[in-house]
Amino acid sequence: MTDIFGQTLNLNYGLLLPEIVLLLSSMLVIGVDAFKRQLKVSGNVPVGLALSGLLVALALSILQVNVDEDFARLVQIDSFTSFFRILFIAITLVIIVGSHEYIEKSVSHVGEFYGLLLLATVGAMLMASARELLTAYLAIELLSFSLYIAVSLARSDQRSGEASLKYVLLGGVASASLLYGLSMIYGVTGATQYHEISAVLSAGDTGLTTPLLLGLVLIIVGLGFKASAVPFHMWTPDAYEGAPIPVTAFLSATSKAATIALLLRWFGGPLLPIASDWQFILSGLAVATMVVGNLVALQQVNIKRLLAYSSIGQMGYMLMAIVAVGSGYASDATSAVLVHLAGYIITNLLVFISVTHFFNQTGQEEINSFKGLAQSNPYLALMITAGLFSLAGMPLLVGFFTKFILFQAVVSAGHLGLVTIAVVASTVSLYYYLMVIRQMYLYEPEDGTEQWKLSLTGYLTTLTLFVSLVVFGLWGTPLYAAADAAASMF
Amino acid sequence: MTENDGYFLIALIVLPLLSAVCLMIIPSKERTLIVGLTAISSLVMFFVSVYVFMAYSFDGSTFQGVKSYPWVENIGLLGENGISLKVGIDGVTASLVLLTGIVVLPGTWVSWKIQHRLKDFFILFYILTAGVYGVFVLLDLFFWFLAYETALLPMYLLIAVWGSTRKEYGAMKLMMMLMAGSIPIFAAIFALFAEVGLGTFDMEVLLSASKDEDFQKIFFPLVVIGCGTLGAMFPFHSWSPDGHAAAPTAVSMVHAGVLMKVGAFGIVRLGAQMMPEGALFWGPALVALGITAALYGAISALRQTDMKMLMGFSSVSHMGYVFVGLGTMNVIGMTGAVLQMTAHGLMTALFFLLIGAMYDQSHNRDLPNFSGLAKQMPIWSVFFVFASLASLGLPGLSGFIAEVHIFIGAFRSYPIVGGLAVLTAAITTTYLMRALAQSFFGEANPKWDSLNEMTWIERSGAAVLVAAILLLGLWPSPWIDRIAPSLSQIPGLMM
Amino acid sequence: MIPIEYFLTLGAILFGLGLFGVLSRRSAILILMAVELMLAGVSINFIAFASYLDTDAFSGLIFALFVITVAAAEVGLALGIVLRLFRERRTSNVDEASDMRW
Amino acid sequence: MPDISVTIGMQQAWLLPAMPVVAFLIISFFRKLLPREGDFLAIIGMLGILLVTLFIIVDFQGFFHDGEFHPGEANVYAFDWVRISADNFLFLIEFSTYIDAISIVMLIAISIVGLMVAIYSTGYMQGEDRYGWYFAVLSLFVAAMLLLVTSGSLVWMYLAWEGVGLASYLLIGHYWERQSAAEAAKKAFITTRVGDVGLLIGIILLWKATGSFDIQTIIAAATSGQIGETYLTVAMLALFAGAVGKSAQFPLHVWLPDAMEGPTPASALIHAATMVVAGVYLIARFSPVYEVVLVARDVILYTGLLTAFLAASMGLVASDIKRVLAFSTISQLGFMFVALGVGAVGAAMFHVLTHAFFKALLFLGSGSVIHATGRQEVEYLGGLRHKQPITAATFIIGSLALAGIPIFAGFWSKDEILHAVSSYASPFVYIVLAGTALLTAIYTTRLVLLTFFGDPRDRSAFDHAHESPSSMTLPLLLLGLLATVSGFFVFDAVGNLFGFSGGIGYLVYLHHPHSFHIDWAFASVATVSSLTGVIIGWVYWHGGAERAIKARTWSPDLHALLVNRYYLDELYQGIINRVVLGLAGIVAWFDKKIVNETGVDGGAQFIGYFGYRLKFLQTGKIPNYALGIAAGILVLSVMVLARA
Amino acid sequence: MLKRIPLPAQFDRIIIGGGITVGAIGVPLGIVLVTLVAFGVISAPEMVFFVAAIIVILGALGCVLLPNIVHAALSLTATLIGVAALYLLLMSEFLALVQVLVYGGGVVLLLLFGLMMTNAQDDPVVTDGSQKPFAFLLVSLLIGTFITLLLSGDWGNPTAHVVPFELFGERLFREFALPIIIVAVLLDVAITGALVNVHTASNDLPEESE
Repeated sequence: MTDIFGQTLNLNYGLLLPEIVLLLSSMLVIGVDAFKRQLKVSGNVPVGLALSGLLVALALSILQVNVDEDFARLVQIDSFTSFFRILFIAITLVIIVGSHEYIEKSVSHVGEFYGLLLLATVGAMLMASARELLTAYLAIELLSFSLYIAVSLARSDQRSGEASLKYVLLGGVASASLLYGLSMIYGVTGATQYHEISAVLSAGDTGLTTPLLLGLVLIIVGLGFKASAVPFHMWTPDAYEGAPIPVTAFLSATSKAATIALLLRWFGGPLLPIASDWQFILSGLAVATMVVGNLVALQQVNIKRLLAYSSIGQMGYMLMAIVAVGSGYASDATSAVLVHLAGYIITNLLVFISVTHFFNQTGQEEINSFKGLAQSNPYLALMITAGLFSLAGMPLLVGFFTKFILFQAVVSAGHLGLVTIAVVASTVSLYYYLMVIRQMYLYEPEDGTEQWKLSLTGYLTTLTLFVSLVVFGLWGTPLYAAADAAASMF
Repeated sequence: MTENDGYFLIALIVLPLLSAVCLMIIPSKERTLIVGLTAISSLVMFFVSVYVFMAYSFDGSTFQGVKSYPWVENIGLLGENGISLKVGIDGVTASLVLLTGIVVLPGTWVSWKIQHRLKDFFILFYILTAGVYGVFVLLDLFFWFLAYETALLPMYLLIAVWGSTRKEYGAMKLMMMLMAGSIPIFAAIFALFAEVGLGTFDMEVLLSASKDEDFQKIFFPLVVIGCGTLGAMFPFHSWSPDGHAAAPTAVSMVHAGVLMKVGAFGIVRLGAQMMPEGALFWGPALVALGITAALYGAISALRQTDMKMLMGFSSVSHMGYVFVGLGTMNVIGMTGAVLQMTAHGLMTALFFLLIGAMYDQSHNRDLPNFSGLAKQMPIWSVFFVFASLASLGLPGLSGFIAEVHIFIGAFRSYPIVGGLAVLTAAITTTYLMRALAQSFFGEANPKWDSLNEMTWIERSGAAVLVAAILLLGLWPSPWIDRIAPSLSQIPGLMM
Repeated sequence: MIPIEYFLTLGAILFGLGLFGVLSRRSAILILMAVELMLAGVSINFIAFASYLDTDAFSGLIFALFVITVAAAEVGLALGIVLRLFRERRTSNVDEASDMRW
Repeated sequence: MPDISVTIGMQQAWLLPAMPVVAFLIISFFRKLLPREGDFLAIIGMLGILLVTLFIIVDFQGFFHDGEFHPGEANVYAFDWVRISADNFLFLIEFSTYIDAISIVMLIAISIVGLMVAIYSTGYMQGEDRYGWYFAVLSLFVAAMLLLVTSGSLVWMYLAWEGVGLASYLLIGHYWERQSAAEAAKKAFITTRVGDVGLLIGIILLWKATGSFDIQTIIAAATSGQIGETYLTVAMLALFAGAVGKSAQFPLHVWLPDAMEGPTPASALIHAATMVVAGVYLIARFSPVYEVVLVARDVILYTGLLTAFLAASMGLVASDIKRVLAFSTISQLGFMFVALGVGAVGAAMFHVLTHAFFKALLFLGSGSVIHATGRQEVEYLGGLRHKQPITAATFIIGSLALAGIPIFAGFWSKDEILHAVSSYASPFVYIVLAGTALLTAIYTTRLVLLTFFGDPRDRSAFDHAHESPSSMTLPLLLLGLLATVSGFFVFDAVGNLFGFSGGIGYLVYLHHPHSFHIDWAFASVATVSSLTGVIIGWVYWHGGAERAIKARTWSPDLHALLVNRYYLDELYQGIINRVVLGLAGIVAWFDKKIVNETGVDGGAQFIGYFGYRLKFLQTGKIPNYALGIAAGILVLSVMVLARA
Repeated sequence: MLKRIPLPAQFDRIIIGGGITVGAIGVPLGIVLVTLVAFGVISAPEMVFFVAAIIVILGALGCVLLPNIVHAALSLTATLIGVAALYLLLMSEFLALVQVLVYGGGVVLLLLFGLMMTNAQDDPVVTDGSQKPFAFLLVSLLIGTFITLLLSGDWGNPTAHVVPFELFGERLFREFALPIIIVAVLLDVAITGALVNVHTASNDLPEESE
């Protein structure tokens, strides 16, 4: 390997350029922000830096789409990684562009906030690309740590600190569980490289089945916590409610997607040989998650909590698909999960950014404060409606297509029962989405509510997301093709 | 029908969607523009529907006007032609397309008097229309189901925003029940795909592919339950009276007139055509459910006082005939079922148009509150009597020709059911005649002197439906010549 | 030589006791300490495996090293949050940080 | 004439219904634009029908040879209405016309009475609201009726069958502003439709057995013994159920008296002359089949007998002039069914023809009375012969025909029925029928006496009364003539005079043509009983009618029973209210409470409640959350332990 | 003499409590262990293990049970030191050192610092229903299950081996370069986190007019 100076280095750092760019720009953002006054720069410089860092990283990631190489046997840059890299960078980009007004207004420590988002993105990207347990673990912690703090950054909101505390303490327990599980895997297989683990496990009986099972349980607990699987989901609604809305969006998008990426890497890779041992656990969790998430959502009055429970339910569907990964449909199920994930993220971001703008205008986040939005801001009402319908899997929107593909994959893998539960849960979910839509369309706005408009960036992001919602809903081929390419390594 | 006529089928989906998009761009203030656009688009849809119906002629091939565009293929689960935008019709759908065209036309006309957010109404209304057309013409299971759900998607808002009486309750109930109904359909579609295992949702392929008999026996009832919910089959009919009572006029028309038929059509397409052996196995159960629904709806209707509730239960009863016809699994009964879909669609659309025309003025639909309405609204009453006669199966009107096929079909295999079905027609007479005698005739109640006659637009709309009812009733062979040969392609179907 | 089971048992016990601490304590700082106990149990596992099983690589040891580091960082981070909570509510009792529920 | 007869004959029978349909369409859509609201169109239509009927009769005559009619295939006009064909399978509903002698009798009755009624109505309905609409519906009725009697396909016959029911419904409810009219229309429609359930079932059963709707095919199949006897009996009884409803036989006769709410000319046409004999026509058409199923024939016989007697007894006490005539109609229809029941199809059809004339005459006469006085309760009439001589004279002619006094038409036909009964069934039937004839004479006499004789009881109505305009009296006179002479048609000599070789009698005797003969023994018995009836009537009701009032006190219970029509209406109403609506109430309750509130809403609430309970797991406290995690770990590890 | 030294009262208790604990539990146990070694029932390393394990478990129990937070913190220190001893038994000196340094030095100090900042004295008493009994039951079952699962595995009879520092270092930096970077970033994040949370108050003040 030669670097730009023509010198040979031990490792090909070029492979990690997107991550490095993001790291550097996060440092830069934090630094510039800290010395804003001294440097006499305007308030827009940090966000500009963050955005340019993201754009550069995005460009670099796109350049590396066709790469299939490893970095020091620790991370693998392949199509799967590229898919998630682009996804994560795009999420962060959209969140920052879509909600920078909110961030300027309602987040303390703006510079740190941007920096943390970038670092969390790096963590998520590494989670998706790791091919070794320690790296994966540290990537998880990088993402989690950034989010612990980001959650606590809502300005003048006591709930923020509480949310952060709940997240960090329970997160500690969960990561201890995960580590315990990893230690078992390591103990049984003697390896931390995925492919070595895979080789040992597929070689047959090690005589250590029970410790391995214990390890599996604890890994599932640890990742289940990150993925908000019931009963490890309890932090989710509180953290979602207390966090600044962009962070909530980030939690529901990047954090979940990274966890799914990791789950796919692990359960579709090293742990695949022992699929029969974890499938039933994951099925149970998936069912509990779908059922509890959607049922409790029925009773929510706060939009963020509602979306939290909704995202718990959504994670249930994806866990279900991971069960299918174990049934000999690794590639098909993976591409289905990925396409659903992408669709879900587009949808969820649309909803969250719309809610962010609503909050900017009104300062409200109760569901009944959406009363009459269809008259005070019909555009936003349409955006939220489209988003919620897409979450419910209604047609013409991307949610329908991705859910269809996802469920079909699971059925094809022979889990019709799971899918039936999922479809029932998804039908229940329609009810609470409709409760929000009802507020917007059926009732008159409160007296004195005037018509208002979004900011330019608000229009830009929501419209972009909306258009992709509809386009991918009707013509999901590009999305599915990308997902399929990413899943080709399974 | 030539292959190029497939473009007309695509137009049937695209036209309403395009209208919806155009409406989105038009500012809400421009009422004239909105009315003009909808007038043109509904007329065009009507004529295209008529053309499609006329152009279809049975030539031995199952589907005609087939156009296929690959959409998603060779990705993941999906193999060759995994998901394709494929259109095509058979005789059954040809007649249902025509029905849709006929019902949407007056549905559009009567909606012009909506004052509250007219534009939004039409956007949703045309999305609904696109969904309904889609279900009939699409030949890819993915898009079929997409269209199916698209037809349900706008229902909640259409009813809850523009409806009346217990609109929120009715809307939510309708939406949730229908979505719950799509659960088993969903499951059946997935299972079908997995069972055939060719990695394609192409319905033509799925139709001809061999399916395990046990598979068919398991999944046919799921299809029946799912589609039956939309078709208001007892005991999943509960949304129908409440939903219809709450819905605005045009939505009731399209919903009772066409959307319920989508449910019954689902049983034909996904059930009988896809899983003939399952259908043969479960036919008796379907007949039993159907006749129960027919009797149950009719008897319940005897005690209803709200006109729309009456029509809701009446629809349950009439759709019961459809299920009886489908369950007979012989060509006459099934032809009768499809005819009954059309007949009931026209007749019930007329009913809802009329009820809407009056309710808009009186804000009252309770039969005992009225008396001698024929005095204040003579033309309206004539139409109403006509609709009632069509509903009770008077020969010469659409209901009879359909019912007689169903009765004959039922008698061939299940004489008792046939007898009960004929008896149901008598009960139908009873409740309709009771309503007429009580509220339309007799001394006029001066309280309603302020009621005006129907507007000319409403009269024209009603006239369109009346003409169609008469045409089908007096000259049914254009329908039968299309429906029966297509149905007789179902393997194992009794002649 | 000491059988590896001894260490594993001790690790499990430590993990369990830590979990017990998390469940039974109400002070945020005590909960943090309990989490440290759990991590200590994990570290014992890792090092035991590394020493006993792994003759070639030392991933377990390195894992343990990073676990210790991360644990330390986590304590720092969490303490900051606890302090903020204390400043906002004059308490470090986690039960009182339950504004958000249901 | 020959030129036209080539072009218009039995093949063109479809013209018969087509002409009035055109009239109906033109009048109903353009009546506001037409002079006199288009009534002339209806009359033109009727005239056209009469003309075509004549052509058809002439054409039909050409097929008489070997002592029998052989119209055969030459007669049938058909096209496919519904056709479903597949290999080895053909489902065909044809539109076809088929004319035989029975049809021709019906055609004569319909065309003549229809024309008379139409002309009469121009006077009777003068100045009413919905004048044009009345004529439109009248045309519709005639069209349907003609289709009914000419159709060769059962489905089209059923279509027409319901069509006449519809027209009847519309005409009964013509004065819908009166609640009673609306109720009567409803009752008529529902009651006849109950019978039609049977008819339709019968049609389908016959189709199932023969695979055809063509009446001739079915008859051929049934008489050749292709169909099992029990099956055929059930099917034919089901057909008869339709006839019971339409022809107002017991127990479905209740609608006909109420149907008098309609305009009187309409009653004359529909509820006396034509529609109500559709049942007779139906059974007559299928008479070869009924020859095979004797059980069904007995049912017809006794139904007819019971109806004839019950209706006559009710006619004795009815106070409304039209209702008396309605009961008389029911009774006379009973006579016809008795004739059919004994297999005397010719007698039945003969009675159909004569009855059509004299009963139409009576109705139109009563219409004239009502038109003049505005009253129709006989208690308030009287002495009208002074004011309305023509009406009175023609009414008396009609009554004499009804009572069965010799020379008048009714005598011949009724005598024929009595004769057939005497030779066929047990004496009981004959005695009851003769007794009924006696009753007929009694109530007919009563009606005439109370209306036209004695002193006027309602002075103002009497003063008001006047003879009707010529548009009304002319039909009366014509029908009076027919009521007098139509009985003679059956004599060969008369037939030959009109150019029918073999006499008109052959027309009504379809399958066993024989010349009409009269058995003077039976005839004298009938004459005596009729005259006795007239005398009894005279004794009781002439003058002040004190005896009649005394008779009332003689047995008040019997009187009440008769006045209340054996309480059958109350019974039916009770059944509808208690049983049917009660059942409906139970079903509606079941739907509301069980299906809807418990099943659907309850299910939704249950799910919601589940969510409500579950949400309280979210206590907001970190240790609780951690407990969740710990419990999760424990459960999962125990699970794997159990599995391992 | 003792009274004159101005120590906080807690220290008395710690020293006295520690003494009693060591005396009451440690001495008899020590005697038992030494006896067992002397009779050859257990080997010397095993004896060391047991001693360390007892310290670890007792410390852990103290950490989770002692009502006084400072006592608990000190128990934690004892546990961590005991764990370090175990590392030595496992022949990984480097990690033992790290353990002592990072935990004994850094973490516990940090925790004590935190305790002081929050003026914490005793663990708050739960008033609305303690879940301790549940927790106890649950955790006992959990530990039981864990140990069952662990011990049902066939671990063979491996031996521990020494890890040379050089090799360790080389591997660490050669094969695990990326984790080191990540951990560096992680620490950075942690610092940032601590900073922002501590600074929240000042930042929340209204912005100065510019």
